[in-house]
This record gives sequence, C-alpha cells and structure tokens, in this order.
Amino acid sequence: MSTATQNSLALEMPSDTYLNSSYGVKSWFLTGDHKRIAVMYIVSISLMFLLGGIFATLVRLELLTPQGDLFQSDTYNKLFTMHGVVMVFGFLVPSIPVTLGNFLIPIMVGARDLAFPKINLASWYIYIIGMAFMLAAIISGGVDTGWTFYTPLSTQYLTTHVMFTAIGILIAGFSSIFTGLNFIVTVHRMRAPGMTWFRLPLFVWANYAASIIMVLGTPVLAITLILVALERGLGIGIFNPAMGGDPVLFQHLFWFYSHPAVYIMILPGFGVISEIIPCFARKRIFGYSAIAFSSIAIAVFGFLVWAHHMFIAGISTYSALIFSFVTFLVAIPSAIKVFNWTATLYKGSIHFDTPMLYALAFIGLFTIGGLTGLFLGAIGVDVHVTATYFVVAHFHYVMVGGMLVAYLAGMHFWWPKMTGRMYPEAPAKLSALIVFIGFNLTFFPQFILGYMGMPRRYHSYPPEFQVLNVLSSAGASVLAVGLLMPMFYMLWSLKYGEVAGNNPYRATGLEWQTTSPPPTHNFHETPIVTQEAYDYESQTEEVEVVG
Amino acid sequence: MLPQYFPLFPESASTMSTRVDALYFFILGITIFFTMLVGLLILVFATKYRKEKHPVPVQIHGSIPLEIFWTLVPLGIAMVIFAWGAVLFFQEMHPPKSAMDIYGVGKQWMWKFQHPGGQREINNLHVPVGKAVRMTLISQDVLHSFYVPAFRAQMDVIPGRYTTVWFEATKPGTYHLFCNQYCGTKHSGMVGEVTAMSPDDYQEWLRGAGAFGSLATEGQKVFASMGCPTCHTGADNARGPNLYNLYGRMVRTEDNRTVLADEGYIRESILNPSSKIVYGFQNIMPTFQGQLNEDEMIQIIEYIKSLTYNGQLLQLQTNTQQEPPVNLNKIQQGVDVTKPGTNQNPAPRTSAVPVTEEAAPAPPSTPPAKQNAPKQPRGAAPQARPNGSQVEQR
Amino acid sequence: MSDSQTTTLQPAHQHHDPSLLVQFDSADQQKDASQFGMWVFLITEIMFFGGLFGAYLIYRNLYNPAFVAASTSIDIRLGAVNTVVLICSSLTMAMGVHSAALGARKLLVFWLVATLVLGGVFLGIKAVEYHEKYVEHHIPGANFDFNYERVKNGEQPVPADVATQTSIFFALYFAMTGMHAMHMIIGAGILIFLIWRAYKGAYPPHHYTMVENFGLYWHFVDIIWIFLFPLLYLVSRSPVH
Amino acid sequence: MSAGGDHIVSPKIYVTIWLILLAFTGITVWAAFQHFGIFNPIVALAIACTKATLVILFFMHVKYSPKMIALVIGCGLFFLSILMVLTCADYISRAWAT
Repeated sequence: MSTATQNSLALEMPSDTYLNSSYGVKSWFLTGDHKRIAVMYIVSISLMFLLGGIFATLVRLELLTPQGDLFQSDTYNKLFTMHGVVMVFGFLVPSIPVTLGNFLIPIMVGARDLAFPKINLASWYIYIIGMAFMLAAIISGGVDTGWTFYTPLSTQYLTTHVMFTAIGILIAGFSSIFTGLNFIVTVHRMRAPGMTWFRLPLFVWANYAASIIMVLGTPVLAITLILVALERGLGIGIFNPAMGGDPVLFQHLFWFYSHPAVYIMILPGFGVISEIIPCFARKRIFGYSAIAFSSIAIAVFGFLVWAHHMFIAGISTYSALIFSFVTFLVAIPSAIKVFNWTATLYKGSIHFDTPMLYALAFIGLFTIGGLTGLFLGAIGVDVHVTATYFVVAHFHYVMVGGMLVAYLAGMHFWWPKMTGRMYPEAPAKLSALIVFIGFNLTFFPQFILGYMGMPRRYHSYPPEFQVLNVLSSAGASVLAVGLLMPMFYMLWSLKYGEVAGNNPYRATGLEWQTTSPPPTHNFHETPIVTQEAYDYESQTEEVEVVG
Repeated sequence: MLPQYFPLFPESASTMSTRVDALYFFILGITIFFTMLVGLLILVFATKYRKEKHPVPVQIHGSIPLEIFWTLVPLGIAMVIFAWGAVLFFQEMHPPKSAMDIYGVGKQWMWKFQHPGGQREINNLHVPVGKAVRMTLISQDVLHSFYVPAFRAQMDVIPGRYTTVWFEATKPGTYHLFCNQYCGTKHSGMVGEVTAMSPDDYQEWLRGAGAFGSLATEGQKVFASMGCPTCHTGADNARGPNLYNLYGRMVRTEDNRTVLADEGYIRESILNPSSKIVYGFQNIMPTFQGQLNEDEMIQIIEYIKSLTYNGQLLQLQTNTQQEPPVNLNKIQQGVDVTKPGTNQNPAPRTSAVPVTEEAAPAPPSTPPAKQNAPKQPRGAAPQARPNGSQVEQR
Repeated sequence: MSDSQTTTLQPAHQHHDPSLLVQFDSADQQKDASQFGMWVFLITEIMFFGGLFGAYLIYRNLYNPAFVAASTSIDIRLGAVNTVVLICSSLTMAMGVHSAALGARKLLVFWLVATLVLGGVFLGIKAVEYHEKYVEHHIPGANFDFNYERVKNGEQPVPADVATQTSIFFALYFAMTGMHAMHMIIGAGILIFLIWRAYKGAYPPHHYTMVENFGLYWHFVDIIWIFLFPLLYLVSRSPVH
Repeated sequence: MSAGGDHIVSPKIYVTIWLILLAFTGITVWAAFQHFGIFNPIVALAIACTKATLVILFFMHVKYSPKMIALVIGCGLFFLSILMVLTCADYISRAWAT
C-alpha cells in the first residue's frame, strides 16, 4: 500500500542483498541461492509463456472464421498442440512453485536456503534442457498430437516430432520432481525454531501439497512417456490394439499424472490468494486449518479422480461411477477455500491494491471455473460436453482465471520483496481490470459454444458458431494487452520504481521481516517464531499508533 | 433471423437430450446461485468494509460450525448432482432392448455406416424418428469419437474394440455429426450429418439406398469363405461350438468363467480364439487376425446374431422391404447349445447346415444332417420370404 | 516495522565444520534432511516402476495364457542366479555402510568393490539373457516371432493369437528389466565414484551420508528385482494340468 | 529427531537376513513349480513382499529410523495401490457392464 510507503520516508535500498552480493554470469549460472534460481526461472517461464501466448493468438486468429482459411489443417493442429504443450509443461506446471515458491518457501519457514541448493539449480538446468528439446521439436517442424499424446495416434500415425517433444516433457518432469522433493524436505526439516506446522503460512501448505503431487505423479508420466517412445521407436505394441495393447491404458497412466497435475498448477495459486486476502483485509485468515487441510485433501483426492477425463473412452460404467463420485468429493475442499476467503473479507478493512484486485478476481473466476467442473463431473452431462469447448472454457477458467491470475497477484505482491522496488500502482490496476474483462470475454462464450456442441481442436467449424468465436477472439486480443502490460511496467519498475522498504504492505510472515531484497542467506539472524501466521492484530494496532 | 446466426443453445432432438438438459439447467442454477452468492458477498464486503469506511478490522479466527455448514451443504448438493448424473449415465449407456442396430466404422477421416439391411453410407447417417438406435462403433485406426450434439450422445470409437451408444431421435431434421476425439490432420473434416426421418420416409430411404444384400447374408458369405462352417456345423460332435442362439447368452469358458456373448465377445473369439475357449472345446481355431476387415467382421457378427431358433431376426426391424437375410424359423429355444451332448433338442443341431449349404464354397463336411432340418425356411434363399417373420415388427 | 515475531537467537553463520552446508544448523539436521530427501526420491522411483507394474498386472489378467507361455520361455536358472547375486550385493552394500559407520576405510572400499563386482555379474548375466532373447526372436518389434524357437526345437507352436500377445509380455519384460538394468548401471557409475572417494578417505564416521544414501538406492534396486523375478520368471512353471 | 542412520546394526543380523532372503528365493522357485492353481501368484507375491519388507527393515535401517521414514514409505505404497487398484477396477468391471 502506497500510503505506507510514503509514511516511511527516505527508504533506501539495503546494501547487502542477494542481487548485489556477487556479480558476473558465473555467479548466476552456478548459484545455489534459491532466490537467484527463482529469478532465473521467472525469466525462463515468462519466455515460455510468451511463446505459448503467441500460439494461442494464432489459434484464436484462425478461429475467427468458420473455414480453416488462415492455416493448413496440420499447421493449426501443431499450433494448438504446441500451445498446450508449452503452456502446460513449460509454464503452468512449474509456474508458481519454481518462481514464488522457490523464492519464498525457505524465507517463509525461516531457513537460509532450500535443503538441497544444488539439486535446485540442477532442476533449473533440467528444465532448460527439457525446454530445449521442446523448442527443437517446435523449430524443426512442430508436433501435432495434442498435448495429451493419445495413442495410437501419437505412436503409430503421426510423422511429426513426437519423440523430441516427449523426451522434452520427460526431462522437464524430472525438474518438477526435484523441485517437489526439495520443498518437501525443506518444509519438514528446515523450519526455524518455533515454526510449527500450524504456524506455517498457507502458501507453504499449498506448495507442500503441490509438491506431494509432483513427487508422486510425475514419475508415472515419465514411465508413460518412455513407453510411448518405445512403442513409437521400436513398435513394442503395448498401446497398439493390433498387437493386443490397449490404447485406453495409456489414458489411465497419462491422466494418473495429468489430472493431479492441474492441482500442481492451481494449489500454489490457492496459497498465493491465502496470503494476499488477509494482508489487504488487514485481518487474520478465516479458518486457517480448514484451508490448510483442504490443500492436503485436494492433493490426496486429486489422485483418485483421473478417469473423469475418460468417461466415454470405453472404461467400465461402474468404474466411471466411482470416479465421478470422488470427483464430487474433490470439489468440496475447493468450495471450503472459497468460502473461507470470502469470510476473511467480513469485517476487514479492505485495501484495493493491485494484488488484492487480482485476488478478488481470482475468487470470482475460480468459483466459476470450479462450479463448471460440476457439469463435467456429472457423468450424464459429461457425455454431452466432454471434449467440447465447454471443457476448454472450464479449464481456462481454472488455469488462466485461477492460476495465471494468482500468479500475477503473487508477482505483484512479492515484487517489492524480490526487487526492492514497488510496481507502479496505476498501470497495474488498469492491467488487472483489462485482464479481467478480456479473460471473461475470451472464455465465457466458449461455455456456450461447448454446450452447443462445438468440438475442441477443430480447425474449421460450422458457421453458426462464428459469432461466439469472434467474441472469444476479440476477448483474446484484450486479454493479450492486459497480459503484456505487466511485462513492461514491471521491467520499468526495476529501475524507476519506488523503493519499497522491508514491508510495504505491513504484512505478516517471515519474508516481510527481512530486507527487500533479502540478503543472500535470507536473514541476518535466524528468526524465532512465537506466533501463528496472519497475526494482523499487532500489525493493525501499530498503524493506529503510527498513523 | 438472429437466432439462426447466433444460437445460444443446441437443438434438442432426442429423448435423452431433454433429460440431459434438465440436469444441465439444474447445475446451471446451482452455478449461478453460488457465483452470485460469492460475487455479491465480495461486493458487499468490499464496499462495506473498505478501509475508508471500516478502518479497524475485527479479528475473527474462524468458526467450526460455519466450516461444517459449508462443507456439508456443498457435499449434499454434490451428491444430488452425482446421483442424478449417474442415473442419467446409466440410461445413456443402456439402450432399450427394442433398439435397432446400426454399425459405424471410423477411420481417418470419415465415418462409414452400415444398416442391417446392407445399406451403406459415408459421413451420413439416416435414422428413423421415434425408434431407439443402438450404434455399434469401431475404429479402423486411431481413436475417434462419435458425437451428435443434438442428441446429447457421444462415445469414443476405439480401434480393436466395440463401443456402443444409443439415441432415439424425436424430431425429423438434419443434425451435426462430429468426430470429437482428436484424430490427426483432418480431424475437423471428420464431420457428417445425421438425418432423422419419419419412419415412413426412413423406409423409403432404405429402399432407395440400394443395398446388395443384408449384412447377415453378406456375413454368411464371408463366414463360408473363411471356412468357418467346417467346424461350426452345429452338430453335437462338431469341433466348434454351435453358434445358434449364441448372441446375448452367457457362455461358460474352459477356465470356468462366464462371459456374455455380445458383439465384443464374438469379435474377440474370431481374432483371439485362445482367449475365451468355450467349455468342453479344444483350442484349435486359428486366428483370423489380418484376414477380415472391420466391415466383414461386422457382417459376420450380424450373421451370427441372426442365427436364432425362434426367428427373431433383429435386422428385420429396419429391413422389411429388403429380403430377410437368414431365416431359421420358429424352432424351439435350444438348451445349452455350447456343450456338446447336453443339447436335448435335436433340431438346432441341424439347422446350421442349410446355411453353409447356401454358401458358395460349401465345405464337404456339412451335408449329413440336411434332410432332417424341420420346416424348410432355413436356407434363407433371398426370395423365400419367411412366414410371418416380419409381421411383428410392423 | 514490527519485529514481534522474531528475536535474536544466534548469529546465522556459526559454522566451523567445513562439511556442514550453510543452509543447515547442525550436522544432524543435514544428515536427516539428506536421508529424508533420499527416501522421498525412492518414493518417486516406486511410482516410476509402479506404472510398469500396473501395466503388467492388467495385461497379465487379460492375456494369461500368453504370459504363461512367454514366461516359461525365459531361462529360470539365469533369473534365479541373478536374484542370488543381487541379494548378495545387498549384503555387501549393507556391510559397506556398516564399515563406514565404524570408520574402517579399507573394509569400506572392499565391500564397495564387492558390491560393484556383484552388480557387474548381474549385468553380465542380464546381457546373456538379452542375447538369448535376441537369438530366439523374442524381442518385440519387426523380428518378433514367438514360435521361431519352438518350431526350431520341434515343439508345438502356440496358437497364433497367443503368440501375438506374448509380444506384450516381452515388451513389459524388456521395459521392466531394462529400466531396472538402467538403474543398476547408474548405480554402478555412482559406486565407482564412491569407491574412489572412499579410497581417498572422504567418508569418515558421521560423514558417510553419501554412502548410506547410496546404500538405500542399491537396496531399492534390489527390491525391484525381488518383485521382477517372480512376476517375469515364475508366472507359472508348474506342468500344465 | 536424531540422526537415524547412526544406529549400528550388527553384521550378524545382516548375515541372518541375507540367509533368510536366499532361503526365500529357493522357496519361491520351488513354489513356482508346484501346482497351487490360483495360489501360485499369491504365494510368489507374498514371498516377494516378505523379502522386500526384510530388506527395507534391516538393510535399509527403517526398523531403526524415525517413524517419519516409515510414513513416507507408507504414503508411497498407498498412492501406488491407488494407481493399481483403480486402474484394475476399470478392467475387471468392464466385463460386467453391458
């Protein structure tokens, strides 16, 4: 909050930060510092996001007209595939954990670094190698399997660079495993004195839950991709119906990872929101343990629902019922979170800074995204809407309206901590508004399209769907503007932004106790924690005194 | 007309579509309610408790009763939706017994449909209004999905395995047919039209569609040309199980399992004969992998389905103007025909014979039982209209 | 700015022990963390092989006759010998960790070398098996022909459809044993590094976490084999009926 | 929690476990040649599980390590069983559905 910043006059950048402790290329590329690695990740995933965004733009351009007139069919197929692959594996899965999580988790638990800094650095390199494989596949002609790699199409019929992409994802998967492993050990073993489990910030809980999924789910994806590669390269027949293999088994193994993977994406987003809401409502979070446990519940139940992607894929009716049932159970923890965030606003003292705007947008958009999941979980309706634009709209509401908005919220919120300077408030608020409008305009029409039966991954479509598609494409251009703005003003603020001071928002949490940016080992003295997180009572009283 | 260019809701043209829509609107109501609730609460709190109006926040830890309340209420609602969706799903997955059969084969990037009367269509499907249609689907290459939004009917089409979907059109018209499982370059070109017609128009269409022979008669030819009748003679001492009245029955296997003899079972038995050996038989049947294409497989299956003692020829329902395929009439229900020796009824054993006799390269081993076949309708000689076999369907 | 949550406990860097990494407060914490991390890593390995085991389970239920036929064609003697070799290598590894804990450098090197040798024997036998399978045309792919060997030996060929399905068994066989062998090879590489370091005396008592963690890895690979052996070699050896 | 790994296990225990493991290997090979019908795979897997448990408890020191380690293993096995059971549930119940 800018008022606070102005109150504390003559703020200066601290002299001893992780950014200026050493210089040179080597000091970055061989660093063990989780904060520097986080910064390296921010740059890399932002590039992947841009790339994925370009593909999305081209897809939306093509869909302006019902005839497939801008690209050839195979080009279009490559575009949506690469949009999916780059966004999911290059941006969404790593996103919050590797950037904000990497930067904040050690500080939040009061540690000097993650448990295994070298593994953390290795995970970045592995990520880069994985992305290099993906980029090689893209540059050398792309891949058109769809991001789901369904067999036998991917293994026997396509001649594009499936192998390269699969290897890229496999490698990137190990990066994800290492990150998850590091977080789990750090949370278990590196907490500062007095930092009990129930004093942990909810952001840590959420990332911990996401890490469980990374560690348990990703290996299954790895072995699945290896089988796909073997099938494609050697024709071992394990997913080939002509040789007795079952293509549906691939879907089981794939979704065993890829469904929980959406929780890898969204859980850290929940964590971000759980930090921001209490800070800008100036009050402790409502139902701390309910939110904490719901994160774990989502991680566990998230592993029990994967076949809801396969209701009409030829699985047994009874099995479909079980998966549908658990799908409805997993909806409950998400609902609990939404209600608790909303309740946190009650009798607060609400400040409308940019992170809060994003957070409020998140609650609304995620509510829609989550509730539309009910249509898909109800098998009877899913039979109609599965694989239509309804699904596309649903997961974009969760992934973009939820995860990406949370990411932006978190980036704004912790930007002063990471850089030492405030983002400019006015353009930030404007961009939040544009993102909100553009997002809804882009994806809301897709719900209607989906229920009308427009299949996803269609290069050309019946003319009666055009009006809604044009709306969607128009929205996409608005959304693109909203998403590009932060890239510029954030870079601008690196040099010209107001100096933030240690705690510009008067937030609780150990990360705000240290300097902005923090020193290399986070704290000049090891903190001892004596109170639970979100103790805004003391913070507020102090304002009374100061103000 | 605005709605024509800007429709917001799909056409509702099957018995199932109204039921799906009902649940859809129910969930939509819940979605709107909760979105409004959360949205309004945020708006109210955000204005009422904004820092200018409410500078001192009240610290609230939480409330167990509230947590329980908003755990149980959504849980209750979710269970209602689950149960409703599950019931609906069972209806969607279980076609009525009276449903007529149409077969579909998906391949990159077209749909091929076969009506029991032998009418073939590509990317077009004609169905009667007011009659449940059960589609038996299979893919020749990759995964596809058979999707008719107006019927709210969708099912993946898988290589190597049959899947089924059913619908009953309620109003005549032309509806989209989409492939809704990404299947390669021309995925979006794998579209077609489903034309629902009044029963009379449909019969008219069937007549004009120019079929050479019903699926069952075609299947009979394939059956014979593959040499199947050599073993599947229907006799007690035959080397292969009797195929009469096989379809829809439970079959006991050599390893003491009981499996339902449906289309999938018949297909598997032809391609992987070792997998489910009928009790009391040797594993001597060769595999026909690579020797039959999907169309021929469907014909054989339809032929085997038509082999009944009581003349319930499924395909006749749609096929009254065509010559009935194989007619083996009004013979009493057999007992367990799969077990040699347990069959008390002598008639069934013989009735397979005329069928093979019809086939072009009649294998030598068939003749003996010929003469004691009861009645004479069996040969299903194309023109020999069986007595009364189609009456019940009209 | 409130500092209500924190007070000074100790200077952040009071490390004297050079082997204590900066992020840890004590050697115990460091050891705990790395052991805990190792276990979490082994969990990911369980899930990695779990995908294969799941596929195995499903196909074995679907194609039991093919699995019986194919499993019987594998040489049980080689499999059994390899099981024994691997169990022995687990013992030598455990003894290695034990020697490290006692600070017996030469013994440690000895046990590690013994483990490496046994690992090498295992891989050698594995290579013999793979070669056998290659000669018998049992490697899935274009040259796969399950009945090739049977016809050559004058045995009754299995039905053609079963023969096709045996390809699935061998696909799983090679995927599972291949992934296992890959873990062995990686393990052997690390082992060579450990032997060299141990020889240099890098693992005194209380600082042999690396040896200990590697031991966990090696035992884990052993456990995988303990399951692979019955699943792949012993599907059904009993004379049929 | 204290450093768990420093518990020094007597080589006697190692050798005993080793002998048991070898014995079980013999038994499982023997059992495979017997005709137990449906129990053949069950026996084989039961022996394998026993052997694995012995290795985990003694060679891998879990018996002497903090409970947390056992919890981690249990967690991994739990999710492994989810993968197996729910996938197999589909395949087994496919035959029921018509």
